[in-house]
Amino acid sequence: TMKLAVTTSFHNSGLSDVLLPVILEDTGLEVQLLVVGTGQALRLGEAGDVDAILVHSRAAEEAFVAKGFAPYRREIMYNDFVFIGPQSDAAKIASAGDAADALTRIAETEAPFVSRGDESGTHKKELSLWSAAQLDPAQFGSWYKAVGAGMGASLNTASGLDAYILADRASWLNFANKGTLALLFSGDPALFNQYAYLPIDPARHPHVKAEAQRTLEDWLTSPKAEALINGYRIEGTSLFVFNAEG
Amino acid sequence: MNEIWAGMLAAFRLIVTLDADLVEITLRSLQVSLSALVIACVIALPLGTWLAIRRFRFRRATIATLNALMGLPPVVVGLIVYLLLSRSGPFGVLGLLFTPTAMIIAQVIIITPLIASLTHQAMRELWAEYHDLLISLNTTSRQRIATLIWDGRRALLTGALAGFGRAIGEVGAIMIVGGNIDHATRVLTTAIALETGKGDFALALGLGFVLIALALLVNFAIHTLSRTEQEGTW
Amino acid sequence: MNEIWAGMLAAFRLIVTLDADLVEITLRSLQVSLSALVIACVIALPLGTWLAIRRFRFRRATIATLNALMGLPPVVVGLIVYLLLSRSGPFGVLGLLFTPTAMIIAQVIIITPLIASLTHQAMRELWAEYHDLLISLNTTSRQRIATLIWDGRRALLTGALAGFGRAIGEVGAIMIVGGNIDHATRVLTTAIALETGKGDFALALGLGFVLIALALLVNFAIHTLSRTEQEGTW
Amino acid sequence: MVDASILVALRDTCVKRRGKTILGPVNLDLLDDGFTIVLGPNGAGKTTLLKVLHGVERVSSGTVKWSVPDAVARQTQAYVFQRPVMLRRSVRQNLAYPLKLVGASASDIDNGVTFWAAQIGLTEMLDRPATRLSGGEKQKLALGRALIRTPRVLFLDEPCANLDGRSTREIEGVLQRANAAGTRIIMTTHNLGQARRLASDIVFLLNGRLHEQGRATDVLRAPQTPEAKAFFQGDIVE
Amino acid sequence: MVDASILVALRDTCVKRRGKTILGPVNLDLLDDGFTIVLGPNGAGKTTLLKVLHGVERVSSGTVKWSVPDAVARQTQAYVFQRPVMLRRSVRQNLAYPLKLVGASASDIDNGVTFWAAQIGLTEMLDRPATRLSGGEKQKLALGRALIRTPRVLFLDEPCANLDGRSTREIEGVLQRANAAGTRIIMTTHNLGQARRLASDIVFLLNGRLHEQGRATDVLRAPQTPEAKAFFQGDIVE
Ligand SMILES: Nc1ncnc2c1ncn2[C@@H]1O[C@H](COP(=O)(O)OP(=O)(O)OP(=O)(O)O)[C@@H](O)[C@H]1O
Ligand SMILES: Nc1ncnc2c1ncn2[C@@H]1O[C@H](COP(=O)(O)OP(=O)(O)OP(=O)(O)O)[C@@H](O)[C@H]1O
Ligand SMILES: [Mg+2]
Ligand SMILES: [Mg+2]
Repeated sequence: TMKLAVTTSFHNSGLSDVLLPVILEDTGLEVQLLVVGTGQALRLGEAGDVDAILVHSRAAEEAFVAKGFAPYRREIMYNDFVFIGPQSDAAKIASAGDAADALTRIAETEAPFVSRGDESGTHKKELSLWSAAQLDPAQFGSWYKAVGAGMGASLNTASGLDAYILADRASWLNFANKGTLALLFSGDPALFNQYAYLPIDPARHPHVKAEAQRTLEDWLTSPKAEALINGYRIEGTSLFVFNAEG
Repeated sequence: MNEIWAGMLAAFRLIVTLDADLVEITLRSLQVSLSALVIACVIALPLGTWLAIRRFRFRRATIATLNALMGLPPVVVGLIVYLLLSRSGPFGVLGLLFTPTAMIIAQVIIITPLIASLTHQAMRELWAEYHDLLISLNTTSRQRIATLIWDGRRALLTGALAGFGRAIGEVGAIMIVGGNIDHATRVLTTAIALETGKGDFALALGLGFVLIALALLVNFAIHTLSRTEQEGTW
Repeated sequence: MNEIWAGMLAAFRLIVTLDADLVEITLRSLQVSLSALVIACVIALPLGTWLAIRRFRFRRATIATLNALMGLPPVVVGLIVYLLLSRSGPFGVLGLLFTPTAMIIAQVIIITPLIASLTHQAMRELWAEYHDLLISLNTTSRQRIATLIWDGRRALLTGALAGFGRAIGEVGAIMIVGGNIDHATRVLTTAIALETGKGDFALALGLGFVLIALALLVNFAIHTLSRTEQEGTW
Repeated sequence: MVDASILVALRDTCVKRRGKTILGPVNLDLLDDGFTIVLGPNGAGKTTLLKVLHGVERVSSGTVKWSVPDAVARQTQAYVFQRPVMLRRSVRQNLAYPLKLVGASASDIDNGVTFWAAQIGLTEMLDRPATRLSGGEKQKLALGRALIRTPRVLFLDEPCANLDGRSTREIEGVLQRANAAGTRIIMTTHNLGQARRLASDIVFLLNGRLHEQGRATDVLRAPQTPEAKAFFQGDIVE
Repeated sequence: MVDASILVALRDTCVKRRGKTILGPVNLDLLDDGFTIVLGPNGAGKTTLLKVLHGVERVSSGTVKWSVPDAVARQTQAYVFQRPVMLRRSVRQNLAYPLKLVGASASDIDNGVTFWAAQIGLTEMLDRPATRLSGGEKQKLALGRALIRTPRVLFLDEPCANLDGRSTREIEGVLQRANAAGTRIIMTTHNLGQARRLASDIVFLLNGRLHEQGRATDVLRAPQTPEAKAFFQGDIVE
C-alpha cells in the first residue's frame, strides 16, 4: 500500500474511483487517498506522511521540488476550469470573449461571486485570472465572497447564494447540488488545469515507499492509464486529457 | 513539533498586535456561541428539569433519545439547516443562509440536547431531595422547575459550560450554514480549518490557541462571578 | 426539503441492503468511538472524582481549566496530534498517523475533559452526602473514589454518554489525523463530510440518519442494561 | 360515605413497594377536629400513613377521601417530614418560600417571617444557609415553614426528635395554640409522654395495620390489645 | 501534657465558621474509659464537639491530642451521625462496607453482617435498599455499621432520636455491653432519662462553651451552675 495526497477537486471528479481499482488489479498496489487542500497536501509531503502527491498548482509544485522534497514533478493530465453561475446570468458571461472578459463583466455588475479563498490550485488560478483582467479582489465589495473552503463546499455555498464561481469541470459535473446553477463559460486556454505527480524524495524520508512510488508513476503514465483517463466521461462529456510524456 | 512553538508565537503575535481580522472573527465567534448558548439554555434548562420531575409513559425512551441526540453529528445538522434555509427550502424567503443567524440556529440544535441531558441528570438528584417538600407545598410545575433551576444553578453551570465549549469549538455545521465567508461569517474555528487546508499549520494553531484562551477566559470569568455569589448559599 | 426525504430513503436503502461499505464504516465508527470512550472514562472518572473530593490550592483554577478544555476545538486537537504523530514529529517512528489508533488518540483528548468535568460535577453532590461517613471510616483516597464512582454510576452514565455522543459525531480532528482513507480510516462522519463536499446531500443525510440511529441504538441498549440493574439499588 | 364531621376516610388503603405491603389494608376515619397522635414501633408504617393522607405517597389500592375536593384539601395542608428537607437557601428564604409560592405581598412575607422566626427561636439565624443548621434547628425551621401558611391540617412526623427539653415544650405550646385556633394536627412521636400531653385521640399502628384507635385517654389508660399494652409499657411488641 | 489515663485532650480548641465561633475555646480531657454523655440545648455545639474529636470537622485554632498517634486513633474510631448517612446500596452492603474497606475475608464479612443485623433487628431487611428504610431503621443500620469493626472509641450523635421505646432499650443494652467490653463511648442525647441510665460522666455544653463536666451522678444530681440546673429540670436556659 502507499499513501497519495490529492486535492479535493481531483477526488470530487470521481476519476479516482475508476483508476484505483484498476491499479490494484494491474499492479497489486493499494493506493490510499488523502483528500486535502493543496497547501495541506504539500505539507503532508514535506513531513513525509505520504509517499506521493497529485496536485495542480504549478508554482507551488516547482517550489516544492526546488526545496528538495520531491526529486521532480511529472505531468500526468489536465482538465479545465469553467465558470459556473446562475442560469439567469445577470453578468452575461455566457457571451464573454475570454476568461478575463467574463470576470470583468462580473465585477461590473457586482453579481455575487464565490471565491475558494483557500490558496488552493483553483484559487490561485482564479487570482491569476483576476490579475489578467487587471482587477484586484482586495478592492471588491461584499459581492465577492471568499469562503475559504474546499471545492465542494464552495460550490454548495455558490448554489445557496446563486453566485458565480470558478470550478474545475470535473468537480462541477460530479456535483449533485446544482440548484439553479449552470455552466456558463469555458474553453479559454487560460483555463487549462495541469495535474502533476510528485513522488516524495526517499533520500529525505527513508521510510517512503520508493518502489510503490515508481509502480504508481509507471502505471499513471502507461497507455492503459491514458485510455482510462481520456475515456472517463460524465454525462457524455470527457473531462481529462492525458498528457504524460512517455 | 516546531510548528507548535510557531503556533504559540503566532498566537502571541496576533494577540499583541490586536490583529484587526482576529478581533473581528473572535468577536463573531463569541457572539454566535454565546447567543446559541443563551437560546439553548432557555429551552434546555426548563425542558431537562421538566423531564426530571415528570413521570410519563415514554419518559425513559425520551431521555434515552435526548442522550442519543447529544451525538447529533454537526455536519448532518448543518446539512439539514442548510436545506431548510436554502433559497429553495421552506424558509428560503427569510434569506438567513450564510448569516450568523443561521450559524446560531445550527448551534442551538447541536447543544440543546447536550444541555438538556445534563440538566436532567443534575436535577434528578435535587428533585429526589426536594420531591416531598415541593409536592407537599402544592407547587405548580412551573414553580417546581423554577425552584430546582435556581437552587441547582451551580450544577447547571457545568452543563451550560459544556454546551458553550461544544458551540465555540464546533466547525462542521457552521461551515455549511455559515459558509466561512470572509468578513461575514468567518469565525475562529472555520478560520482554523481554512488555514489547516492551506497548510499554514502555525497560523491555524495560533488561532486555535487564541480560541482556547478565549474559552479559558470565559470559564474563569464565570467561575469568578459565580463564586462571590455562592459563598452565601451552598 | 426533498433532499431530507431522499436522505431518509437513502438511509433506509443502505440499511436494508446491508451495504458492505456502510457496514464497514459503521463498525469502524463504533470501534473508534467506543475505544476512545473506554480510555477516556478510565482517565476521566477517577480524575473528576478526585477533583471532587480533594481540596488543594489551585482547585478552582483546575476545575475552571477543565471546564474550558471542554471547548477544545477538534481541529486544533487534530492538528496537534497530527504534528506529534507525523513522520517528522516526535512519535513519527510509531507510524500511527492515518490509522484508527491516531483517531482514537485525538478523540480521547477531546472527550476526556468533557467527561471529567461532568464527573466532577456529579460527584460533588454525592461527596457532600458521603463526606462525613467516608472520612469517619478512615477510607483511603482510592477507596473514596471507588465508592463514589460505584454509587454514582447512574449520574456518571450521562457524562459518559455525552462523551460518546461527542466522539461519534466528531469530524474535524479525525479527518486530519485519520485522513478519511477509504477502507482504512473512513468513518461515518468523514464519509458524510465527503458526500457533502460532492453535493450528494441525499447520501450524506442518509449516512447521517444511520449515525443518529446508531447513537439511538447505543443509548437504548445502555439504558436497558442499566435499568435491570438499577431497580435493586437507587 | 363521608359524613359531615369526618375530615378524611381511608378505605382498604394499601401501599405496596417492591411486592411487599408496607401499609394496610387500613380503614380509618379521622374527625374534623382534634389532635391525633400516631403511635407504633419503628417500621410500623406511621410515616407511610401520614404521607398517604397528605398525598405525597402513592396508594397501591383503596381510597383516601377528604371531605373537601382533593385540590382544596391539598392547598390547606402542611407537612413536617421526619428528615426535614432544607432548601439550599438561607433560613429566611426557607421560611418565606411557602408564602412566595402563593404570591403573598412583600410586607406580608416580611411579617410572617419575623413572627415565625421568633416563634421557633431562629431569629438570630435568619441569614445563615439552612443546610448548615444543627439537627434541632433544622427541625424547628421545618416546623415554622409548615405553620407559616396557617394550614387547616398539619402533619408532623416526629417533629421533636432532635429537640432539647425546652424547645420541645415551646413547640408543644405552639402546636397546642395552633390546634386551639383550628388547625387539625396529625402527628407521630416515639415520646409517650408527649403523646399523653398532646393527644386528643390515638392511632396505633403495627406491621402496617391499624391496631387500635380511640380517644387518647381511653387508649393510653386502657389499651384493648395486648400488643398496644406492651408497647405503652415500652415492652417487646411482636 | 497527656498523661497515661487520658484518652484525648482538647486545648483552647475553637471552631469558627463564617466568622462566628460555633465551638470553644474548649479545654477538655476525656479519660481512657467510661461512657461520656454530652448534653446541651439545640445549637450548643454538641455535634461540632464530637466531630472535632473524631477529626471530621476542621479546628480553627487550638489542638486535639489523642494518647495514640492520630493515624492509629482514627483507625479505631467509629461515628454514628445525627442524620445517618446511607450508602446507596442494600442494607447488607451498608453493613459490610466497613469490613470490606479493611479487606476482611468474605466469611468474616458474612458472619459480621449476620451477627450485627440480628443485634439491630434488621435481619429481614438485609436486601432492601438502605435509602428506603424508615427513619428508625436507618438509625439502627448506622449503629450496626459503626459497631461492626468493634471500634475502640465510638461517637454517637443522638442515636435513639427516632427509635421506639423497645428499640431504644435494646440499643442501650448493645451499647452497655460494648462499653463493658472496652469500647469508649461518647454520645449526645436530648433524653435525660437515657443520660441517667447510661452515663458514667457528663459534659454539658452551652453556646459552644464547656459549662460543666464531671461524674454523671454528681453532675446530674447536683449541677454546679444555675444554667445546668435549669437545663436538667427542662427549664429555660439562656
Ligand atoms: N420505598 C420503599 N420500599 C421498600 N420498603 C419501604 C419503602 N418505604 C418504606 N418501606 C418500609 O416500610 C416500612 C414502614 O416504613 P415507615 O417509614 O412508614 O415506618 P415508620 O413507622 O415511620 O418507622 P419509623 O418510626 O422508624 O420512622 C419500613 O419497614 C420500611 O423499611
Ligand atoms: N458550617 C456552619 N456554618 C455556620 N454555622 C454552623 C455551621 N455548622 C454549625 N453551625 C452552627 O453552630 C451551632 C452548633 O451546631 P451543632 O450542630 O454543633 O449543634 P448541636 O449542639 O449538635 O445542636 P442539635 O442538638 O440541634 O443537634 C449551631 O447554631 C449551628 O447553626
Ligand atoms: Mg417514620
Ligand atoms: Mg447535633
